[in-house]
Amino acid sequence: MDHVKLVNDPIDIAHIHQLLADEGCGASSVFVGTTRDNFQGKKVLSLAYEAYDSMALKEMNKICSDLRSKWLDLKHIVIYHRLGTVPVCEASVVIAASSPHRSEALESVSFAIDQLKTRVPIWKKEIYDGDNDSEWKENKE
Amino acid sequence: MDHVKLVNDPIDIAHIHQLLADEGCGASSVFVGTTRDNFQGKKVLSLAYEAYDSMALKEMNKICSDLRSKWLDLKHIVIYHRLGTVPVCEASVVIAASSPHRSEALESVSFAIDQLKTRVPIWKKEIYDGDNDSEWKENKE
Amino acid sequence: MNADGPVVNVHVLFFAKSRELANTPRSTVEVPTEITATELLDHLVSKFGLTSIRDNLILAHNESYIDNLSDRILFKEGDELAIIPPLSGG
Amino acid sequence: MNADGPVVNVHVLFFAKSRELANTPRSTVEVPTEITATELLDHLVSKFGLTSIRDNLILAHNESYIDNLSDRILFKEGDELAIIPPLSGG
Repeated sequence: MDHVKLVNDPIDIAHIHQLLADEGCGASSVFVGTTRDNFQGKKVLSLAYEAYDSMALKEMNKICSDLRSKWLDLKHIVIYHRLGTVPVCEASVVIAASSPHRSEALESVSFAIDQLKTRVPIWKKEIYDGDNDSEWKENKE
Repeated sequence: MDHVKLVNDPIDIAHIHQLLADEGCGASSVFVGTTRDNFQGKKVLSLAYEAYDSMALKEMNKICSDLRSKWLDLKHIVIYHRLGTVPVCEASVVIAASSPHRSEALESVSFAIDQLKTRVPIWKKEIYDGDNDSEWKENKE
Repeated sequence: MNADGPVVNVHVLFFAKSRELANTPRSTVEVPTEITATELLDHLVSKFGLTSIRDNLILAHNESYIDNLSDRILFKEGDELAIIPPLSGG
Repeated sequence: MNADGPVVNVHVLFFAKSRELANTPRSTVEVPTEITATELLDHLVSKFGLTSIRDNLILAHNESYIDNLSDRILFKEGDELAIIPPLSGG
């Protein structure tokens, strides 16, 4: 099953591991993006994500389809992105997959986070300490 | 920090995510190996792991050193392997890493599970349903 | 932008920096039923004060990215258009 | 195995299938202070009934794998030697 969500609360990582569980699966791979406390020497006070919700979910679901067409044995896929203010050290995104053998889970998750960063209409704004202006971030290729 | 352990109880995945947390880290990658209920059409009733404990820990620690020499920015590494009987669907091994950026966490975890399967002296025995003999498994390269 | 031919009203959504510059998250805009993406973008940039970020913007029409600014877009009444600054999800 | 020269006692550990065949997890064995890995393995295979799995075994001396069966091993009293069947961790 594909589990795709935009959430406003802390992501429950134990719950995500449960979504991946399957007696036929020997492997799960979980990627967690967390918020850092610094960027180029500036201290990050807080950061917030906003999304073009309907299109973000559409693109996240397309990523799931892409994964399933490239890695045929994937069992469950989870893509959760948190919106709003995300305190430092908390998860902003979780991408996970389970499969019978490890290579599919590992490769698909790595591919999916790259895809998310280039396709899913979500934006992050960082607010810095001191005199530094806040900034809308831009994912590099 | 390196967190390397052989455990006899269910692996607490939320605890592992906590070990990875760090304000300087933007990414964590977690690999979970779980027990499957079938092998080549035979139903697995139960399976059990045994280890050459002292050497297994030594090799697991060497894997951590290897990871740190290849991926310099890794922050925390976790390698936990469960021993004894592991019921179907439960985690037998968890390998995880955190880093400032995603590539190091993702690549190092994938490398580490390959290394573990070829170097760490741990063995798995599967007990099958029906007339099938139990089998000591062998990792393929 | 040539508004001599048939026109329709579309909903324009602004995100991130474009929303801050436009000072609104959405606006209803009258557009020709057929227009190139570049012309449309120029019009919206000028109308909503987005010149400082123009070079990095892309557009999405009914939740699909417009990949080429030379593409011709065909609009229907009530279509949705989004101004998409550089992404930073994940 | 040539036991004419000096000998020492080493602790041999058996794992997995080798433990089931040897019917013991460990045994103290007298070995020459210097011997090639192949000779040693042949001796242990024969002494502990491991012939059926001989071809897939490797050895570990004081927790380090012996990579080449042609290697000469130097033993001291109380050293640890492990019989390592094919691994299946992870």
